Amino acid sequence: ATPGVLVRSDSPPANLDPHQLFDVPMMGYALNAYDGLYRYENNPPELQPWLAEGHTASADGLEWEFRLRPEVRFHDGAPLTAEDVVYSFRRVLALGKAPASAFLGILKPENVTAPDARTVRFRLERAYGPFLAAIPIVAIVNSRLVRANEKDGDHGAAWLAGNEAGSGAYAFVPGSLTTLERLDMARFEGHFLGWSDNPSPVPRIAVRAAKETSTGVLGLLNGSIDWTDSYLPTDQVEQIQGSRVAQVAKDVSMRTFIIRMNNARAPFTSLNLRKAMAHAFNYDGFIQEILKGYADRNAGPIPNQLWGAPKDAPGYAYDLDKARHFLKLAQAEGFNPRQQIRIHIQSQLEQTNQAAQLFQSDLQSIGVNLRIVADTWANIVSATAKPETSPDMWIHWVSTYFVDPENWVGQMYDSRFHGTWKASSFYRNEKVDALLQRARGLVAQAERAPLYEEATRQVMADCADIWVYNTVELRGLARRLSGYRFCPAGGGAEMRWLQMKG
Amino acid sequence: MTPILEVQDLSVSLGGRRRWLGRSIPPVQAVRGVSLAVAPGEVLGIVGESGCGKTTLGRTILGLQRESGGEILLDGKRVSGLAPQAARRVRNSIHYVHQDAGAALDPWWSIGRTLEEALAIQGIGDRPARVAEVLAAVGLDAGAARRYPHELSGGQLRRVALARILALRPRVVILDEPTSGLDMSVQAMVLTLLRDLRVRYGLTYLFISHDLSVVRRFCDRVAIMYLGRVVELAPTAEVFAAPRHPYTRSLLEAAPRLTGRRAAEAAPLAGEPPSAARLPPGCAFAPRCARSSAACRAEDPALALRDGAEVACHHPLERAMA
Amino acid sequence: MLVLRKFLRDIPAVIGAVIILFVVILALFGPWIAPYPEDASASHLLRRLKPPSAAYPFGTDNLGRDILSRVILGARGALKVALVVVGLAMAIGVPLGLLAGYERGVLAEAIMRVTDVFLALPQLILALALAQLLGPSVESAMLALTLTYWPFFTRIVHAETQRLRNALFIDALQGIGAGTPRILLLHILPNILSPIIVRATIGLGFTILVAAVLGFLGMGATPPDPDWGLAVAQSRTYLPNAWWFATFPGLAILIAVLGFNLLGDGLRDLVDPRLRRSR
Amino acid sequence: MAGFIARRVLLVLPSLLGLLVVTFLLIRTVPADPAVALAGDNATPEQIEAIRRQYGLDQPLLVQFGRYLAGVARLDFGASQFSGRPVAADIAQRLPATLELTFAALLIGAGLGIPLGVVAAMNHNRWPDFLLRILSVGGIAIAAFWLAIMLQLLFAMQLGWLPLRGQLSVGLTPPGGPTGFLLLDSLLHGRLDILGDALRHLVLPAVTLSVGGLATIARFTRAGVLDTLQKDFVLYERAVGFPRRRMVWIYVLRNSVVATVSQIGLLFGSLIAGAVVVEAIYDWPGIGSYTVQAILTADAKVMLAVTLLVGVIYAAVNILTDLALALIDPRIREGR
Amino acid sequence: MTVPALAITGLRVGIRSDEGMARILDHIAFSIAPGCILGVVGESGCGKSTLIRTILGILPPAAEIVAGSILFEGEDLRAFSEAELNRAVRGSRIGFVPQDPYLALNPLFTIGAQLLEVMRWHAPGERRSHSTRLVELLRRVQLPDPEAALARYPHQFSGGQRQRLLIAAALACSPRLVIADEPTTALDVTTQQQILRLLRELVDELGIAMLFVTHDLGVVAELCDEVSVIYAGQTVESGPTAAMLDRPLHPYTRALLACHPDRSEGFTGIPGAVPSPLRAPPGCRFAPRCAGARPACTGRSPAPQWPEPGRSVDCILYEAKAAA
Ligand SMILES: Nc1ncnc2c1ncn2[C@@H]1O[C@H](COP(=O)(O)OP(=O)(O)OP(=O)(O)O)[C@@H](O)[C@H]1O
Ligand SMILES: Nc1ncnc2c1ncn2[C@@H]1O[C@H](COP(=O)(O)OP(=O)(O)OP(=O)(O)O)[C@@H](O)[C@H]1O
Ligand SMILES: [Mg+2]
Ligand SMILES: [Mg+2]
Ligand code: NI
Repeated sequence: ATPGVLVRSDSPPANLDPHQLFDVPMMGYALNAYDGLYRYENNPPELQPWLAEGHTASADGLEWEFRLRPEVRFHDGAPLTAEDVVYSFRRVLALGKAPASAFLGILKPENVTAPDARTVRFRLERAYGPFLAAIPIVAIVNSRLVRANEKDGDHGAAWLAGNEAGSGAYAFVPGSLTTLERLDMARFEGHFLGWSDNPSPVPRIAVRAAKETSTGVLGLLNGSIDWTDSYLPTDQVEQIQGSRVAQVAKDVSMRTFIIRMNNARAPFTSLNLRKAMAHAFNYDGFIQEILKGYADRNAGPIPNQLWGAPKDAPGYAYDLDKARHFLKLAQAEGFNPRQQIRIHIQSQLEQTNQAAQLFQSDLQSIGVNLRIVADTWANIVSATAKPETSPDMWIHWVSTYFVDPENWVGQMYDSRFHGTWKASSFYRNEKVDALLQRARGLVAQAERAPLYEEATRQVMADCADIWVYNTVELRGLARRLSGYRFCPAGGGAEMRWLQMKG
Repeated sequence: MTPILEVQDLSVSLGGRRRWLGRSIPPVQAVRGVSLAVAPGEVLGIVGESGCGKTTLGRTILGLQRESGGEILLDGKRVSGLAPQAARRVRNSIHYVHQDAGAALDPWWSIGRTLEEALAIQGIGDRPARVAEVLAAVGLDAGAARRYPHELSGGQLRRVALARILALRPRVVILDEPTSGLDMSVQAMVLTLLRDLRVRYGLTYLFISHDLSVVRRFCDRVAIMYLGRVVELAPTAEVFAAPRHPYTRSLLEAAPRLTGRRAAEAAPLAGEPPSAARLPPGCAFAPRCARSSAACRAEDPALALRDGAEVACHHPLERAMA
Repeated sequence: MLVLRKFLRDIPAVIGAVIILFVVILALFGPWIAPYPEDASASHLLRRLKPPSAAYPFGTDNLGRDILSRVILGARGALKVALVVVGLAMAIGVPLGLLAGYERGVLAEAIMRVTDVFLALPQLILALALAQLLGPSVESAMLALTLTYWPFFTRIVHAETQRLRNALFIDALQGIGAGTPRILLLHILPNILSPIIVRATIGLGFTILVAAVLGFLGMGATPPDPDWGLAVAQSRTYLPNAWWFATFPGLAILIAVLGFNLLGDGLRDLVDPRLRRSR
Repeated sequence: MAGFIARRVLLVLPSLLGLLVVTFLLIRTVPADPAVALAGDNATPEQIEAIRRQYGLDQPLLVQFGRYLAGVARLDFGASQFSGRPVAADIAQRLPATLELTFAALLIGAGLGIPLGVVAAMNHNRWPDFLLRILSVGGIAIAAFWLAIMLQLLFAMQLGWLPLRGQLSVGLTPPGGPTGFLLLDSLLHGRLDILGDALRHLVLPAVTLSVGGLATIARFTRAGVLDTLQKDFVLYERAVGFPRRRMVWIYVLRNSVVATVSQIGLLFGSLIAGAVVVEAIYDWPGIGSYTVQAILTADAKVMLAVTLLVGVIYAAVNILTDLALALIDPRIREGR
Repeated sequence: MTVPALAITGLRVGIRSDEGMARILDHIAFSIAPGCILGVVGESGCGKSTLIRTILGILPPAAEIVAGSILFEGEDLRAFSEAELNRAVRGSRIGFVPQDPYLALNPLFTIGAQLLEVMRWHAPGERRSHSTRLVELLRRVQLPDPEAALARYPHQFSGGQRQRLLIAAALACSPRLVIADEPTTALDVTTQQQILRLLRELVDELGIAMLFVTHDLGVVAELCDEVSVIYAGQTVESGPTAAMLDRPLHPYTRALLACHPDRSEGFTGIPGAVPSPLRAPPGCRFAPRCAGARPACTGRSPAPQWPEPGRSVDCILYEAKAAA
C-alpha cells in the first residue's frame, strides 16, 4: 500500500470530457472531478441538490428554474456561475454525444438561459417526466477555460478530452493521463461542500487500470491496489474476504441482467416459444451457484427496488415441464425445434458466456438447439439497428443511466426506440406505447408510477425478454479504507466520503 | 568438311547488375571474342587456369547461358541469338557433363530414376532397356540404379553423368573437367571409357580441363585460354612441343612432373591473373609477361595464324625455341 | 530398417512421435475414452470449480464440467485447426515461394511484395475482419490464421529456392531440357523439404496457441466447444484460485505442441537421404 | 551505407501502401458501425445519423480512403472513434512503453537464447541438447498469460521480490523527458530511483514475453552452430590450437548468428503480438491493450494506425537486421 | 642418430558408425627427420586427412585410436592431454597448412585477428611484436603489401595469396614440424608451382621438418625428400623419393606410377575399387586388386621389410624374398 495514495484498478475513461462519454468509467471520473446541479446519493438513490440549492417547475412541466449555490469555485479558482451551467448544457446538446440523449428531443440549446448569475432556466419543448432525473448527468464545466481552448468550433472537445475544467472534490493532475491506462487525481481543498465531515480524506487517487481480473485480485491481496471495479467475479469474493488487507463491498444496485429475444423475427414472434424459453432458464441455479447468491432475482425489466416496478407481477420460473408444454404449443404454430437459435454473447464478459452455456444445456434437454455466438459489444450494437440484422437472442445488462423507470421499461419497450440497442427486442404493443408516452409527459412520480407499472405488467405478460436478476455489485476494497458509500447511479464511484488510514 | 560446331567471335558477360538506387555492379567479361571450329569426331581441348572462362564458354555453347555477342553454328546452321529454353531445343544434339558430377545429380533421386528422367524429358520410350544399356556402356552394374548419389564414389558419379547424357544420344559432348578431383587410377579408367564411347557412339568432344598431362594424351587440338580469350590454338603435339604464346609456355613448365625438381628451369610465373572484372587494357597477360612491351599494354593482340598455329601475341615465341 | 533404427535413437523425436500418436488417438476415439463425454455441452451447477479428485482427476470447470473429459474431447478440434491451417498455408505459400524464387523479374517481385504486406498485417485485425465477414467461428479463425501464416512459407521457400536455383544439378536438368514445372515440383521441392517441415511443425504449435487467443477474443471457437485455448482463456477469471482450470488445458496445448515440434525435428533428419549416412 | 538505407526505405513504401489498402478494405467489411461506437451507450438513431454525417462516414469508400491517406501523409491519423482523442497522440504516448518491453524481451531472449543454443550444439545429441530442445519447444508452446500469472504468484506474491504490475510505482511520476522512453528519460534526468523502479517493473513482463523468442533464438543458434562446426575453418582453428572457448564463443558463434539475426526480424512481429497478452496481464501501458480495445470497439482509425505502425516497425526491424548482418559479415558490407 | 621430428609406428584408428566400426587406419608407420620433407601419398579416401587429425589430436568424437604410437621429437603425443596439446603442440610446435585455402579462413574476421590469435596463445610476447613478426613473415612468403594485409578479410585475397597467408601462419610460432594437407590441390598449376618453391625454400632456410600429404606423385617428385605411400589406411612403402619413383617395390606403388600420364601413353587404371574401411579384409588390403596376390596375402598383415637401406615395404612378396 502506498501511503497517501489510493490506487484504483478500474479503468479511467476513454477520454476526460464528461460531455462526450457517458459510461461507467466516465462516472468513476466525473463524479469526482465535476459537479452537477443535482446528484444521486445513497441506496436506493435519492436526488439531492448539489450545485443547485433547489428548483421550481411550472405546472405544465415545461419551465424549470434552478437556483445555484453561492461561492462555488472551479479548480482554477474561478467562481461557478449560471453562465457556466448554460454553457455546459448547450455544449452537451451541441456535441450530441451520449449524455445528450436524455435531452435531445425535448430541449433546444437556446432555451437554456441564465436570467441572473445564480439562476438557470430551462424551457422544454414538451413535458418530460424524467427531466429532473436526468439533470445529474450533465457535468458543469468551467466555461471560460473551455472556451479559451476551442478550436475550429469543436466546443473545446479536443482539449477537454485530455484536460479537466471542473469543480469536483478531486482535481485531475495534469500530464498524468494515459488513455485507458492511468490517471491521477488530487484532493481539491476548495470544494464547495468543504471537508469538515471527513476527518481523513484520501489525499491523492491514482487510477491504474488492471485489465485482467486475476491481476486486480492479486493486487488487492498484496496491498498494491486499494479499490477495484465493482464487477468482481463472485468466485473471487471468498478469497478476498479471507484476506487481512482487503474486503468486498456488496451492494444491491440497479442493473438488470437480461436475455433479449428478437420479437420481430421468427421464431420469437411466437409468444409460446418465448414463454417456453423463459421457463427453461435456471434462474436460481444461475444466481445461487454461479453467482454464489450475489444477485437478486428480478422478474421484470425494472429493478425491484425502483418505483414503477410492479411488486406483485408474477415472473417466470424455471420449470422444464412448463417449458415443454409451451414448446409443444409453439411447434403447433409451426416452430421447428431443429432450427438453430443463435444467442450472441459478449466474449469479454464471462458471465454472458456462462449464462448462455447454462441455458444451452437446459434447452438441449427439452430439444431446443441453441448455438452460442461469441461477439463484441460494438458489433452487436451495430446489428441491433434493424430487426433483420439483430441477433435472435443476446445477453446484456441495463445500468442506471438515470434513476427513472424510463431508463428501463420506457426506452426498452416503446417502439419509438426501435433501432437502439436498448430496444433490441423490437417489441411492439400499441397499448404499451401509449402508456409509456403518457407517463413520459407527466411530472409527478405518483401519477407516473401506475402507468409504468401497467406497461411493465403488459410487457411481462407478453414475455418480451427473459429477465434474470438485479445486480449486487461487488467491489474489492482495501481494509485501510472506510466510509464507502454506494449509490446505484454511478456505482459507488464517488470518493469524497472515503476515509483512509495511512 | 563443315565443322560440326563453330563459334565465331563469341563474347559472354556475366552477372552485371544495374540497381535502382545504389551501386551498380559492372558485368564480368567471362568470354571475350572466342572463335573455334570443331570437326566431327574431333576432340578439342580447352585449357586454362581457374576462372579463365572455360565453363562459361561451355555453358554458352550448350545454350544455358546467353551470349552477348558472336555466333554459334551447329552443322553450319546458326543456332545463336536465342533465349535459353529455345536455345536448348535447337541444340539438343549437344550435351554437357558438369565439372562436379556429384553436385550435378539431384541428391533426392536414385540413379535409376535420374537416368529415366532424362529419357522421359526427351519423350523417349523403352526406358528400362535404355537405362540398362547406358549403365552397361559406362561400366556400372545394374544395381547402381537403386543407389543415391551420395553413396557413389567420384569416379562412379562421373560414369553416371556420362550415362545420363549418353541415353539422349548426343553428337557433341562438352566435358567440363571430367577428371578433376579423381585419383590417377580412376582418372585413367574414366578417360579410357570416354575414348571407347567416342568410338562407339561417334561423338565429338569439347574437352575442358586444366590438367595439361591429360589434355596432351586425349585431345586432337588444344585451345589455351587466358582470362576469357583464346591465346593459342593448335594441334596438341605442336602446342606441347613448341608453345608459341609465353603464357602457354609458363603453363607447361608449371605442371609437376614425375621427373622431379627442375631447379634449373626458368623461375615460376610471377603473380596471379588479374580479376576478370577489372581487366587491364591491352593484352591481359602483359602484366605477368617477361616479354611484354608498350604495345602489349596498349593493344590486345588478335588470334592470328602463324606457322600453322593460331596465336594471340605481339611477341610470340619462335618455333625454334622448343 | 536402418531408417527406423536411426529414428529410434533420436530420443526427442521418439517422444514427439509418442505424443502425437497419443493425441491422434484422443482425437479419433475421444468420445469413447472420456469419462464424461456428455460434458462436451452439459453443465452441472452443483459441482463447479472442484479441485482435482478421484472422480475428476483434472477437477471441474466454471460450469461443473469434467476438465479431463474436455481436455480429451478437445484434441480433435486442436488437431483439426492445426492441420488445416498449416496445410492451407503451405498450399498457398509453397507454390508462391517456389515461383518467386525460381523466376526473376516482375512476377517474382510482385509476389514478394504481396508477401511482405501480408507478413506485416496484424493477425488480430485480420481475424476480426474475417470473423465479422463470415461470422465468428472456428472456420473463420482458421482462414485468418491461414492468411497470416502462408507468407512464412513463401519467405522460406523463396530463399531456399533462390539458393538452389544456381545449384549444379538444376543446371544439369536445364541442360537436358527439363521444363520449369518439372524442376520446381520434382527437384527443388523435395530438396527444400526440411526447412518446410521445420516451419510447419513450428506452425502447428503456433496455430493452436493463436487459435486460443482468437477464441478468447470471440473470434474463434465458441462455447461450449471443449476447445483447449478457450478453456485456458475462460479460466483466467478464476485464477489464481482454480489453478487446475487453467493448468490442464494449458498443459494439453503445451504437450501437443511439444510433440509436433519434436517429431518435426526428427522427421527432417529422417526424410533427407543425404542425412542417411553416418554422423 | 546511407544509400543502402535510403534504398531500403523507398522500397518499403509500396508495401506499406498495399498494407494500408488491404487493411482499409478489411476494416470496412466489419459491420460494426463506427458511428454507433462514437455516439456512445445511450444514443438515439438520429444522433447516430448525425455523427455519421459529421465524420464523413456516409461518403464513398474511395473518398474516405483518399482523405485518410492525405491525413497520414501529414502524420495525422485522425481521432479515435471510441475515445475521440487523436490517435497519433495516444500512440506516441504508448509506443515507447511497448518498444521498451519488446526490446527488453529481445535482449533477454538473445542474451540467454544464444548461449543456450551454443551449449546445446556443443553437446549435440547428448542430454544438454535433448533438454534444451524440449525446453525450447516448451517455451514456444507455453501459454503466455498462464506463465505470466505463475510468475506473478511466485515473484510478486509469494516472494515479494518484484512488483506485480504496472510500469512504475504509484508514488513516482515519470520524469516526462525528451524521448518518451521511461528508462532513457529517467537516466537523462539523472533519476536513478525512477530507473531502478522502472527496471524492477520491467523484469516480469519482459521475461514472460521473452520466453517464446528465447526458444526460437536458441533453436536457430543451435542449428547455426551445428552448421558452422562442419565448416573447414573450424577444423583449421582446432588444428592450430585456438583456445576452445574463444573459438566457440567468438569465431564460431559469429558465423552462426547470421541465421539467428535474420530470424529476429520475423520474431519481432510475434513479439508485438505477444505483447498484447503480456501488456494486459501486467497492465503495461503500451499499444497492445490499445489495439485490443480498438478491435473490440471496431475503432477503424486506431486499427489502421496500428497496422501501419506494425508495418513500419516491421520494415524498420528488417532494415536494422540487414544492417546488423552487414556488420557481422564483411562480404555483405561490400555488396556481394 | 638424431631424434626424428615425427615417428609413427603401428597406428590404427577406427571410427564408429551406424554400420559398425570402420577401420580407417591400419598399421601406419613412417618417420620424418628434422629438415626433411616427407610426402605421404595416397588416393582419395585412403585416410590421409584422418592421419593428420590423429597426429594433431582433433579426431571426430566417434573416432578412436586403437593402437600405435605417435612420437613427436621423442615425446608420445598420445600421452598429452587435450589442454596440453592445444597449448604446447598445435599451432606452436606443429604448424598446419590446410587443404583448401578458400575454406580454411574464417570469413568474418580479419586476417590479423585470426593469425594473431594463434600467436597470442602460443608465442610469448606482446601484440605489437607479434604483428611485427607476422608482417615480416608475410613479406617472406611474398604476399604483396603485407602491412595492409592484416586489416583485410579473407575474401579480399586470391587463393594463392590465402595459401601464402596460411603458410605464414603455420610458421608464426617457429614450429619444429609443419603438416600440410594437400596445400596446393585447390590451386592452379602456376600458383602451385610458386607455393611449392616457397615451401622448399622455407624448409631449407628454417631447418624444420615437414609432413606433406598429397595424392599427386608429380608434386611429390618436385618437393619431397622422402615418400610414404598409403593404400586404404595401410602404409605400403616408404623411402627416398628418387629411388622410389625409379624403382617402386610394392605392387600398388608400381600400379599407381603406371597410371601416371608421364609414364604411360595409354590409359591404364587399376582394376577394381578401394575396399570400404567397414569391410576391410584382414591382411593386405591391396590383395584383391593385386596381380601378384597369393592366398597368404589375405590371411595376415605383411610384416615390414627393408630390402634396401632407407626403404621399407609391406608386402608378402618381399618377405619371401628376404627369407630366400
Ligand atoms: N554468375 C556469375 N556472375 C559473375 N561472374 C561470374 C559468374 N559466373 C562466373 N563468373 C566469372 O566469370 C569468369 C569465368 O568463370 P568460369 O566458371 O567460366 O571459369 P572456369 O574457367 O570454368 O574456371 P574453373 O577452372 O575454376 O572452373 C570468372 O572470373 C568468374 O568469376
Ligand atoms: N567422421 C567420419 N565417419 C566415418 N567415416 C569417416 C569419417 N571421416 C572420414 N571417414 C572415412 O575415412 C576414410 C579416410 O578419410 P580421409 O578424409 O582421411 O581421406 P583422405 O585420404 O584425406 O581423402 P581425400 O584425398 O579425399 O582428402 C574415408 O573412407 C572416409 O569415408
Ligand atoms: Mg569451370
Ligand atoms: Mg583429405
Ligand atoms: Ni604479349
